[in-house]
Formats: sequence, structure tokens, C-alpha cells
Amino acid sequence: MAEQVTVHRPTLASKVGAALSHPVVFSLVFAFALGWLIVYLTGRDPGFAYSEMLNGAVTGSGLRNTLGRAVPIIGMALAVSVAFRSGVINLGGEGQMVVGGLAGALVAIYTPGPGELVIPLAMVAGGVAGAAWAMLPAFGQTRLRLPILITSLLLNYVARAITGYLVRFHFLDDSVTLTSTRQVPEIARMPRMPIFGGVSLSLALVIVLVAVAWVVYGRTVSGYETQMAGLNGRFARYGGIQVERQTVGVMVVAGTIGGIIGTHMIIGDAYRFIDGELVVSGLAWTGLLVALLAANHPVMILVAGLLFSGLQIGGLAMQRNADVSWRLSQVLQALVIVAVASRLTFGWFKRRRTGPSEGELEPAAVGEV
Amino acid sequence: MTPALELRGITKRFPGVLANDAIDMTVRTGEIHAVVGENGAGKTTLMSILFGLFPADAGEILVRGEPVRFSSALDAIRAGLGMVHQAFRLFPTLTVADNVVFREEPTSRGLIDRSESIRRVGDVAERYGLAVDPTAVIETLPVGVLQRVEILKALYRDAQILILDEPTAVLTPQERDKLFEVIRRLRDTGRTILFITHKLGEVMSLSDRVTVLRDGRSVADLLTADTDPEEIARHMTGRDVDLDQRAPAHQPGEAVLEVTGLSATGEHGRKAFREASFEVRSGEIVGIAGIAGNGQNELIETVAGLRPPDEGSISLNGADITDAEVLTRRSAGMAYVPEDRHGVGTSHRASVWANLLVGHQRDPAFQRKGWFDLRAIRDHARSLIKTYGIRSGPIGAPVSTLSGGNLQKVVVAREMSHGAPLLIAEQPTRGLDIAAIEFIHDRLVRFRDGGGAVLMVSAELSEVLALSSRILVMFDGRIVADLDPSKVTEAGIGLYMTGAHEDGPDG
Amino acid sequence: DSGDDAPATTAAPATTAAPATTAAPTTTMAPEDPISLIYVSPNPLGVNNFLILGEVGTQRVADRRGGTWKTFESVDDSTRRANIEAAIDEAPDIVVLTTFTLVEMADEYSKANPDQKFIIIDACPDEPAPNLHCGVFREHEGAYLLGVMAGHLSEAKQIGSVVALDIPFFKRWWQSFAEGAQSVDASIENSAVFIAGDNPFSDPARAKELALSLAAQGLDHIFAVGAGSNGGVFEAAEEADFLSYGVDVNECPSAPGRIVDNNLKLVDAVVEQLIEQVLDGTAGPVVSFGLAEGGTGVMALHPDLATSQCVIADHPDIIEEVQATAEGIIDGSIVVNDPLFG
Amino acid sequence: MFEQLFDAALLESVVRAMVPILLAALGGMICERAGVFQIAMEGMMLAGAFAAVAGSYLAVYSGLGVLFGVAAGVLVSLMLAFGTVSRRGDPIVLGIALNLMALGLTGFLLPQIFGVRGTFRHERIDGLDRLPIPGLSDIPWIGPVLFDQTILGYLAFLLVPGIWLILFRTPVGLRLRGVGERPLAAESLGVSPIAYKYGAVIASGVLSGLAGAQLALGNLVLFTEGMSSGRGWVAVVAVMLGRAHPFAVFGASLLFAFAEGLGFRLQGNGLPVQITDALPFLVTLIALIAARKRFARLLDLTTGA
Ligand SMILES: Nc1ncnc2c1ncn2[C@@H]1O[C@H](COP(=O)(O)OP(=O)(O)OP(=O)(O)O)[C@@H](O)[C@H]1O
Ligand SMILES: Nc1ncnc2c1ncn2[C@@H]1O[C@H](COP(=O)(O)OP(=O)(O)OP(=O)(O)O)[C@@H](O)[C@H]1O
Ligand SMILES: [Mg+2]
Ligand SMILES: [Mg+2]
Repeated sequence: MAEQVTVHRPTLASKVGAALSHPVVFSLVFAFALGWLIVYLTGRDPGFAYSEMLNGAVTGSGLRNTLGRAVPIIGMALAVSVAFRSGVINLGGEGQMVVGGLAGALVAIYTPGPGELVIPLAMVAGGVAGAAWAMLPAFGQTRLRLPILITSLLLNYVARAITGYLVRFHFLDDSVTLTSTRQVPEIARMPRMPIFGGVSLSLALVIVLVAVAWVVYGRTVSGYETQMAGLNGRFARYGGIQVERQTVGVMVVAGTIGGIIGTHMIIGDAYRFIDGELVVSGLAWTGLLVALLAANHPVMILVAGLLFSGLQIGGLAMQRNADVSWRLSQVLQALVIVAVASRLTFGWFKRRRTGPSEGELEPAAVGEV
Repeated sequence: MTPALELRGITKRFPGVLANDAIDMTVRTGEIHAVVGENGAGKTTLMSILFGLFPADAGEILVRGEPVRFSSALDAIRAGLGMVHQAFRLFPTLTVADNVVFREEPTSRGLIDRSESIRRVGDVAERYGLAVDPTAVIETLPVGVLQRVEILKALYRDAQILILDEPTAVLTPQERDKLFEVIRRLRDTGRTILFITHKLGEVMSLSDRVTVLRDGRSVADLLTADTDPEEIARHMTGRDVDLDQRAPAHQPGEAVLEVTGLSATGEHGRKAFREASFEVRSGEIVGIAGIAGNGQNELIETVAGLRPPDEGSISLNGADITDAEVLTRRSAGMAYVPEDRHGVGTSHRASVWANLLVGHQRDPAFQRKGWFDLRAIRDHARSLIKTYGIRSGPIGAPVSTLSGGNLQKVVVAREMSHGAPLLIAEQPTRGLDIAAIEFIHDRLVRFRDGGGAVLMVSAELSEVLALSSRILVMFDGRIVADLDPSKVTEAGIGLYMTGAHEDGPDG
Repeated sequence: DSGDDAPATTAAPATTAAPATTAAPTTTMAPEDPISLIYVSPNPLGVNNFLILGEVGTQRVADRRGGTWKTFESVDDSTRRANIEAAIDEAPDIVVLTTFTLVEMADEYSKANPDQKFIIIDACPDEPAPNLHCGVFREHEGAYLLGVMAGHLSEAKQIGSVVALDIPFFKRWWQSFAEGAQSVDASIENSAVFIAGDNPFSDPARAKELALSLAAQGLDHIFAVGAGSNGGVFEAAEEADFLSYGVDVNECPSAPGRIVDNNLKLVDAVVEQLIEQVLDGTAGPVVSFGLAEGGTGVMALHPDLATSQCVIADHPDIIEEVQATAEGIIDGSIVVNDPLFG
Repeated sequence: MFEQLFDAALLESVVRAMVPILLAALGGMICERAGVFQIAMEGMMLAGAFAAVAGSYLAVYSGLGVLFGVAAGVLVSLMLAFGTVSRRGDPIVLGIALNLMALGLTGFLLPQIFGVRGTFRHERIDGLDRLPIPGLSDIPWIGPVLFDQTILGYLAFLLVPGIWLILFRTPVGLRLRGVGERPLAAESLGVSPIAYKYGAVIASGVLSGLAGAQLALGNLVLFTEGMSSGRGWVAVVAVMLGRAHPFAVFGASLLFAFAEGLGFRLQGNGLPVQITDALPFLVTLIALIAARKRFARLLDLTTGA
């Protein structure tokens, strides 16, 4: 992937330089170059490792899996970005996903009726539950002045405990050896689309969500108002934007998306709610990183989400075939974000000698409009 | 005799701006040397270089004939320089003593010797007649005292050359006079003072010599005794300037804003202001004068809907808006230019158009059922930029790329463009240069003459006097006077501002 | 502790024919084509002896028969799917899946890919497809024997278990352990605590704290049912002076004098045997391995006991009791309840 | 019931759980005082734990392990300092990314260096010995709890008043607090905010590295992937809850560790693991609500206002 930028461009060095001067492009090149070095130092062939990674991510069942895993990643990234864009640091995506996932699972399992009815109902239930869970930290901030950053994080653990308890003591399927609910009946499972060997319909759903977000941010009053609140709360208040209500609002939206994604993970992927499964996957955190890389831009989230999903699925292939641990993909993801956040660019290296001049940098934005 | 300070060919380039362009300047020992120039002329930049806060791209500095190279403020301090910054540089939660001794702390066995630092600070304060309590915490002190603390900091370090960047911008006339006394006393002890100001009157009354900067260049070096304000202004702007003040027109109409018995609570749970009652009629400018921290800001915030009132009522054009939300107030006809244009009036990282829209994002002209009419919004932004002569790049660029003056124009343009009958303007010209001030004053007057009502808060008494139809003075959270500008002087207002007239308000 | 010294292959408990050795005569049926095997684990192998042994068994067959083997380590649900699908893409002779975590996918993918042969170890769907073969264990039998030891050795008459997860499956360890102890002395009290958290199978820190808190309550025999977390229990045993029990392999050398015995689970042997049977076309749908089949066991009955560093080696009288109990279980005169199915 | 729950062993377990949290939290607190929002302690601690085990294994000497742990913590802290201080990057973004990087890199290096996966235990790894103070450690209850610590345990306790003294009574402390409060003011008096911020972040790298060393060589003698398991985040909460005051941060760390220890104990008494697991976080939430009076500065920091 890194090479594409530099090698496949048959154009002048200046064009390469221009591409490199884009911070995200540079950060990708930077991360993959460091990754190359790491693999090289461990005595493996980095070129082979990367080509296995690429192959594993985009060929055969790899492509379907990349697209499949992109669904929750993009979804959770969108949920996070909705909050970040309006200045709400919501680290509670995991909890919102878990709570929504259980609610959606229960509805899907216990509601009789045709799939056309049960599936949307489960999604709604998941969304509502996620939203309700997200409102706790939201009100904690607006009413009690407790930072969402910290309460939403702490509530992740609580969400996991509550759902675990409910499954263990109330909805346990004792025919299996896991702490798990019953299976979602065939009829209530998310259908698959006949593309790339069967990709969950949820992919279409997240694409729609992305499009909605894009339109809302670009063309609506609400989109404008949330972004103003995110950029400068005092300014927003002065402009008649009710920042407190906004905070609750975006948390509700974020929680809803989180809950829907949690539900998708059950009715479209695992088919049962297994205690802890949604947490160990780390999807909420991957989503967070994707949102950061995409600077909270919906369309960029789509791209970055596919990239990170491909990195993860390709990382497995790399481990399978090139004997390089999938942990390397984790390192690459982190490196990209570190480089972007540190605003490393090609230009920075060139200007290094003179040093950054005073006032060169505005504080970095969590979400730039 | 070697000059205290010599600058030769100082050049400083910021991305896109040549802030200082080969500036030469000589400051003689024991003189008060004024530095003047429009906004962005490069005064602060020059002083910052002189004080080691950032390096010059070219040029050299000589202190008492010795070439010096400062890589940090510390070097400058060690060379005997002291600087009082335009925006105070104090630690709000620390005591006066801690602020003063910072980095030069007296210690015993590695620990800060508190009683010793209090004693030393008290000593210095006494020696130069700067009345300050060393144990007071900064955030509890009024601005006038803060200024003294800043000067104390320099004197504690035994500064021989003192740089003051716009020290009078926030002072009452009384405080200003006290400051001038201190400055003269310091000169008499052989110290050298560099003094930046926009107020030509101060230049004339205080300085011995004046350097004028324009567009990063030093364009004149004059003996104060040999010049006059018109000449200085001509050097500053490169053209003739009419410094005469405009006489206010006087044909007030209906009451637009009525405030009765209003009180509200401030940051630390204290009453910020009490029982404020006044009205603003169409066709008049009501000026509010007062030392910062006497409740003006909170009063305005309450009227603007950013702070909940404890009691009292506010009505706009006869409609009660006491508890109305900001947008309701705005659509009812209130416009508001806030004091803090960087933190409140604009959003640095948002685009120019987004900044020009705020407060009216829900106006039918710009949206239908929540969907923006982007064309209308852009056209509106472009027309404001044109009408108000805002120098900016594309309207999608972040507003942080604009200069301070243009930023203020963005705020003023936005607030005046919706035909609101009431304009609240807080410190509308603070820190702006003569041309920008002129522009904004002209706008305010035109607005008033068109039947608008203006409520203006300004620390600039000359501005209040020049523009207001009536002047309210606030002291300690109360409106203590309602004055006719044609019958009072700056000094007279100043007395009310310091509470000297506590028992005899005539309003 | 990579399992290469796992006792299972060298010999099995004297009571039965060792499965590995029965399957061993490969020389007689050397295959024409080199075989290919892919082993998919649901979690990183880490120090999870169970998962490692599965790999060892797979590797051993491939080496012996001449062929290739690969291990695909998964991390979570969707990577499990990705790995199984990648394995199917490669169309090896057999895809070997382990643990109950993968049982549903085994069912799903075996039905969707009737031409691909699968093995699932540790659990079995209700109606396995003809191309899916299950190997399951009767872990409760070994745990029961450990309980018998604890029943004799415990002075406090309080025993307990530190268990990875609060799931029904692990009752086969901690409940059967208690049952064995109570068969010796009905007054013995039992408690079980669970590691849970993000890393139940490799969180020695939590395991250690839990074990210490049990010890503080007076327990003197603690069964470590936490795979990679067990190290924490053993460290606690050294600090707080109690005796412990390990799982899957002989863990005694990691804390000599502190570990009484282990509930051996001879996964490598079972995997090996099943693979051979599938390759030869002799495998049934479900094969259950317990004491009788040599799929589970304890070091007390193992030929390597003398060098095992297990505490039980110093108690020949108890070993006799255990031997008798084991024989009773094998011949059916002693019935150990399976906690999973009532 | 009460006697079953509260005994010296519980207190020992509480102190054991507290020491790493406290060490990391003290570092976070120094950063907070210097105006750097620090949420990378989780990664620093993990890197520290890994390096500590590596060092101790190499030299068969715990001293080198501690040194390695510190070095690893400092390495991560330098990346954070560069990003946030020199490049003015978002500390939240960088913190989260660095945490992930530490997780990925230690997980990657573990099999590369030691040829094992998941957990590395080896008799060559020299653990930190407990150093009972003669006499004092024999005092019932308090003795084994307080006076039978590893060197890092004692250090953690001593650092609480030590850092208090430095912060509030020495020139360095005054300057650090000044830098955190008004960097421009500090700079104009010749105190470099960049230097102090770097110093604070590096100090927290040292302390988090020590926390990792204590975790991997003191509390246990092994390394497991992700073994910091949320302790760094707990330290972040402790800094907030303790409003960046050494004694209050100590109290917050103690509270959390106590709830955790009690949770383990309650499980032994029959409470479901799901409830006992959530206990420390619930207790922390309740404490936050109780101490909510003013998180204003923090709110400003975290809401982009
Ligand atoms: N840190 C900075 N980064 C970029 N440009 C700067 C910076 N500081 C000042 N400038 C630019 O340098 C020029 C001179 O600014 P300076 O602040 O010195 O003006 P000034 O004379 O002090 O103005 P004022 O009267 O408003 O205080 C301006 O054009 C300004 O935009
Ligand atoms: N960090 C910065 N990066 C880029 N430009 C800056 C920065 N800080 C200030 N400037 C520019 O410097 C100029 C002057 O800045 P400054 O804040 O001194 O405004 P000003 O014009 O002096 O108004 P005021 O004194 O009222 O704040 C403006 O053009 C502003 O855009
Ligand atoms: Mg200036
Ligand atoms: Mg200025």
C-alpha cells in the first residue's frame, strides 16, 4: 500500500512530493516504512509480509471478510465521530455497543414473526438501548459536570458486567458451554447481499448512515450547529446553540449507532450474544482510531474504515502465510495515528533544521470543519 | 553617552507577513520612549524580539553598547530588561509574591522561603510606591493592581530598561495617572522606559521621544517636544487623519431595551451585579463605563442571554425576554458584539462563512425546514465581506487566517447586518488601530442615526464620551451614575468608576 | 512448557491401551500423497496448553505421514470466521478446529462445505454433518480424582477453584473436583471464584489475587482452572502456603512442592488419533475420551510420576486410593456425574 | 461475614493492587500540573512491564529489569512529549494511539524475543524481593501491609509526600505549576514551558515504567500480553478524582484498589463475578459524583470548549 503512492505514479517527483506533503498520506508511508523496518529486523521478508497482507485483505474470502469487518469499524467510527464533531469525547462506544447488542439480540431471539419485522425491530431495540446507555454520561456531564470522557469509559466496564450478569442468570442457553444467549433464529438474522460472496446487508446500512452524516454535516442547520459546538463551545452558546442539549443529542445519536452496530454484530455475525465477545474484539477502539484518522469526516471514515479492516484481516493472512504476527497490524494502525496526530509531514522533516516558528500551529482539532 | 538600547536592522518574518522590516531604533538612557503604530505594525513583535521571546531573522541588539544575543527571556532579564505584556502574564491561582519571585525564588535548604519572598516583594513595592499585598491571590485582584504586579516583577529583577506594551488599555484615568507617576519616578531613578500605546495623548504627555512603526518599518523617530499628534498620526497611517471627535446626534425615540431590577451571580458564586435598571431608546447610544470586574461584563451577558438572571426583567421592544433563549432574543432584534472576539465572537477553526452566519442559522432566509440554502448563505457572506471591506481569503478558509482588525470586522458585520433594532457592543474597538476604530465608530453612528439603539461598554473613556448619548457608570456591581456626556470630563467619570462618588449618584 | 514433554504420547495410564500408540503404526499405511492439515484456534495459543497441545497433535501427524500443517490463530469472532474461511479456501485434507467456542461455526461451515473434512475437538453439535468429526473429553473424571486427593489431604476441610470463566463447561472441573473431595469427606466445603475480565485465560495477576483471597479465607487446596492464568495461582501457593492443582499438562515443575497433581487432558493424543482415523476413513461422528480411553488422566497414575515433581508422589497411600477410584470409574462401579448434562 | 471480609490479607492485596496504580497516577498528576493531559499511562506501564521482564531475564537481576522498565516508559513518554508539546498534537488522540502501540508492539516482540506467546515465565526472571523492615514488619496488621514491600512499593509511598513537597514547596514545583497554569507567563520570566512539559511527561514515563516493573516483577514475576489491563486508565481516573493533588490522588488510588480487593473477596463469598468485577468502577463513579464540585478545567479540556 505504501509503495503505491511512490512507485505506481509514473509522474514527476514533484507530484510524489505533493502527495507526501499530505499529512495522512505521509503518515501511512511513515507507518508502513517503520513496519517494514520492524519486520526486516525480525529476519522476515517485509515485502512478502505486506503482499500477503494485501492479498489476504482483498482476494477470495478475504475481501468478504474485510468488508464484513468494516461494517462495525465504520459504524463505531461514525458513532464516535458524531460525538467528537460536536466536542463530546465519548469513549463509551464499547458499552453502548454491548448494551445495544444484548437488547437487539433479545428482541431478535424472543420476538416471533417474519424477518422483515423482527430484524428492524431488533435494530430499533438495539439503537434505543444504546442511546439510553449513552444518555447516562451525557446527563452526567450536563447535570453533574462529570466529564463524559471519564464516565463513558468507566461505564464500559459496568455495561459489560450488567450484560454479562443478565446473560448468565436470565438468558443463559444451557445447551452450550458458553455464557451465551440462545441462537438468533434463522429467520431473524441479517440477510446477506449477493455480492463478493455474501456480504451482510448491514454494509449497505452503514453506507447509508455515512451518507446521511455527510449530508447532515454539509447541508443542515443541525449539522452546522453541532460542528460549531464542537469547535468552540462559548462561541456556539453565543450563537444561540444550546450546547448542553446538543451534548445529550449527539450522545443519543452516537449511542443509537453504537447500539445498532452491536445488534448487527449479533444478528448479522455471531448469531448469539456471548459475554465478552464484543469487548475482546476491540472494534469500538478500532472505530475510534478510524474516526481520528479520518478527522471525523464521514466519507473519509468509509475509506479509513476499509483500510483498517483490511489491515486487520490482512494481518491475519500475513500471520498465516508469512509468519509475521497480526500484532504488526495493530502497531501499524497506532503508528499511522501517532504520525497524523503529531502532524508529521514531509515538510516537517525538511524544515526541521530551522525549527517550528512560534504560532505556526493552531492546537490540533479533534474535528476540523 | 552610550544609549541604553540600540536596535539595528531587526527583521522578522512570519509565514506570509514581514512583521519587522530592518528596524533601527535608539533608546537613550533615562528617557521615556514611546513606540506607536497601527495594529499589526510590528510593535509587539519588535518588543518580543528585544525581550528574547523569539529570535530575529536578522539584525542586532546592543544593550549599553554591548551586542547581545538573547535566546530566551531569561537572557534579556539578566541583561537588565523587564517587560510588561499587553495581555498580563500572571498566574491566577498563585499569590502576588509567588508571581513576582517566580524563577528568582529565595530558598532555604532547597525549599522556597516564603516569608523571605513576601518580605522582599513588600520591600520593592514600598520603595517604588506600588501598593500591593504580597499575600493576595492574583485572581482576586483588580486590573490596576495586576498592572502593578507586572511592574513589580520587572523591578524585583532590578530591570534597568522597562518595556510596557499598551499598559493603559485597561486602566481608569486615575489608575493611568498613578501609573504615569510610577513611570516618571522610575525614569528619575535612571531607568529607561519603552512604552507602546495607541493613544497619542499619552504619547504627548508622558514620553520624551517617539518612534513610529508602519508596516513593520520604522518610519519616524521624533522628539516629543518637537511634534504634535497630527504629525504622529500622519506617520502612522501615511495619510492625514482627522482626530476631531464627532459630536453625538440626539433624537432618541421609543425605548427598545428596558432592564428593571436585574441581578445575577458571577463566577465564584458572588453577586456580579445588583438591581440594574435602565433603558436604551432608539436613536441613542448608551455607554457603560467602569473598571473591568465591576459587573459590566456579567450585566451584558445576562442581557444577551448567556447568563441566567437571579431576579429582575428584561424586555425588548416591549416583549419580555428575561428567560428567552439566545436565538429568540436574536430574532426579537438583539445583536451583540462580545468583548472577547477570539473566544466568544468567532470560532477560529470554523470558516469565514460559518462565522458570518452564527446566530442566524435558523433564519428563514438561510434555511427551510432545517435544510440550508447554501447559496443564500454564501451570497450573504460575500456581500458582508464587500460592504465591510473585510480582508480575507476564500470564504471557506478558517477565520484564524484573518488579522485582529478584520476579525473584529467580521463580528461587527455579522451583528449589524440583520437590521436588529438593538446592538450591544462590548469593547468594540479594543486593541484596534486608528483606522479600524474610525471605521467602527462610523458604523455605530450610522446605525444610531438610522434609528438603532446601541448599548456600548467600553473601557476607553474617550470613546464613551465621544459616542454616547448617556453614560452609565458601574461600580461594585451597581449602576452608580447616569451622566450627560456633554457635562462631564474623563476625570469626572473616573471618580465614579472608583467609587469616590458612592454617596451621590445622580441617576 | 510448550507441551513437548507432555506425558500422553510416551505412554498412557496403565489401565488402557494408549490411543497414540494404537494409531502409531503409520508405516504400514504410508499414504501416496503428502497430507495437508490446518489447525484453527479460536484464540491466540499463548500459554494455553490446551490450544498448544492441539497444534502439537496436528503437527505430529503431518510430520509422521509426511505433509504440511499450518496453524491459524484467531482473536475474536470475525477473525475466527476469516481464518476458517481462509482454511477452507486452501482445501486441506482436514481442517482441525478446537474448543467449544468454534462448535457452532464447525457446524455451519461443515454443512456449507460438504466436500471439506473437519474435526472439532472439545464439543460437538447436536447433529454433526457426515464430514464433521468430534472429539470430546470427560474432563470431570480427572477432576474427580484430583478431588479425591484433596479430600484426603485437606486439613482445613475447605477447598476451592480459581476458574477462568463462569460458564457451564468449567463445572466439569470445579464441581467434579468438589464432588471427588466430598466423596472422601462429605463435610468438605467448596468455593469457586472466576477470573473473568478481558483475558480470563491469561491473566495471572487476577488469578493470583483471587487465589490469595481464597487462601485468606482458610482454604488449603485450590484447583487452578485458568490455563495461562494458572501461574498466578501457583505463585500465590508459594506465598500463602497452600496446595494447588493444575490442568491439561503436568504443571508441577513450575512450582515444585506446591502442586499436588494435574487434570491431564491429552489433547495431542486425541487430535492425533482423530486425524488418523479421519484420514483412514474409520472415524465415527463423535468420539468421547475419558480415563478409559486415555484421553484424560492424572500424574498420580502416570509412569513419569517419579520425575513429575508433583506433591502426590510423596503420598503412595493416596495414590492407591486414586488408583482404585480410577478403576471404579473405568469399570462403571463409580459414576462421576457430568455437570454439563445434569 | 465482616471478619471474613476484612483481614490483613485483604489489606495486603489492596496495597499490592494500589502500588502500580499509584505510581502511574503520580506521573499523570505531574503532567496534569504541567498542563499536559496524560492518558498514555496504560501503554507506558505495559511497555515498562515488558522491558522490565526482558531486562531482568537478560541479567538475571531485577535491578536491570527496573532500569529497562523505566527506559521503556521514557521511550513512550518521549513520543507523547514530542507529539503533544513539540507538535501540539491532541493529547487524547496520541494517548489512545500510544496505548494501542504498546499493546501491539509488546505482543509482537514477545514471541520474537522470547519465543513464547501470551505469557512469559522463566526462572531467570529475577523478581523484586520484598524487603521487610525489621521490627516494623512484625506489627500485627499494619506490619505486613505497609512494611513488607518491594523497593518500588516503598518508593511509591515515599513519593506521595515527596512529590507534594516538590510541587508545593520548591522552586521547581512552583515553576512547573506556573507552566501548567500560564505557559506564556512562565516563558516571559525565562522558564521554558517546553522544557518543563517535557520534564513532566518524561517523569510520568519514569513513574509508569516503574509501575510496569512493579506489576511484572513485584506483584507477579512474569509478563502477559496486555497485563496492564486497564490500570493506566484507572490511574487517569485517580488523577481526576484526586484533582491532581498528591494526597488526594493517593486516596483515589487506594479507593479503587480497595474496591478491587474487596471484589475478589466478595466473590469468594458468593457474589457473582459480574458484580464484583464492576465494583471498582462503580465505586469510582460514585466517588466522582460525590466529588464533582468542580471539574471545570477538565471539562474545558475534554469538551473542546
Ligand atoms: N505569532 C505570530 N505568527 C504569525 N504572525 C504573527 C505572529 N505575531 C504577529 N504576527 C504578525 O506580525 C505582524 C505584526 O504583529 P504585532 O503583533 O507585532 O503588531 P502590533 O504592532 O503589536 O499590533 P497591535 O497594535 O495590534 O498590538 C502582524 O501582521 C501579525 O499578523
Ligand atoms: N498562533 C497564530 N498563528 C497564526 N497567526 C496568528 C497566531 N496568533 C496570532 N496570529 C495572527 O497575528 C495577528 C495579530 O494577532 P493578535 O492576537 O495580536 O491580534 P491583534 O490584531 O493584535 O488583536 P488583539 O490585540 O485584539 O488580540 C493576527 O493576524 C493573527 O491572525
Ligand atoms: Mg501588539
Ligand atoms: Mg495585538
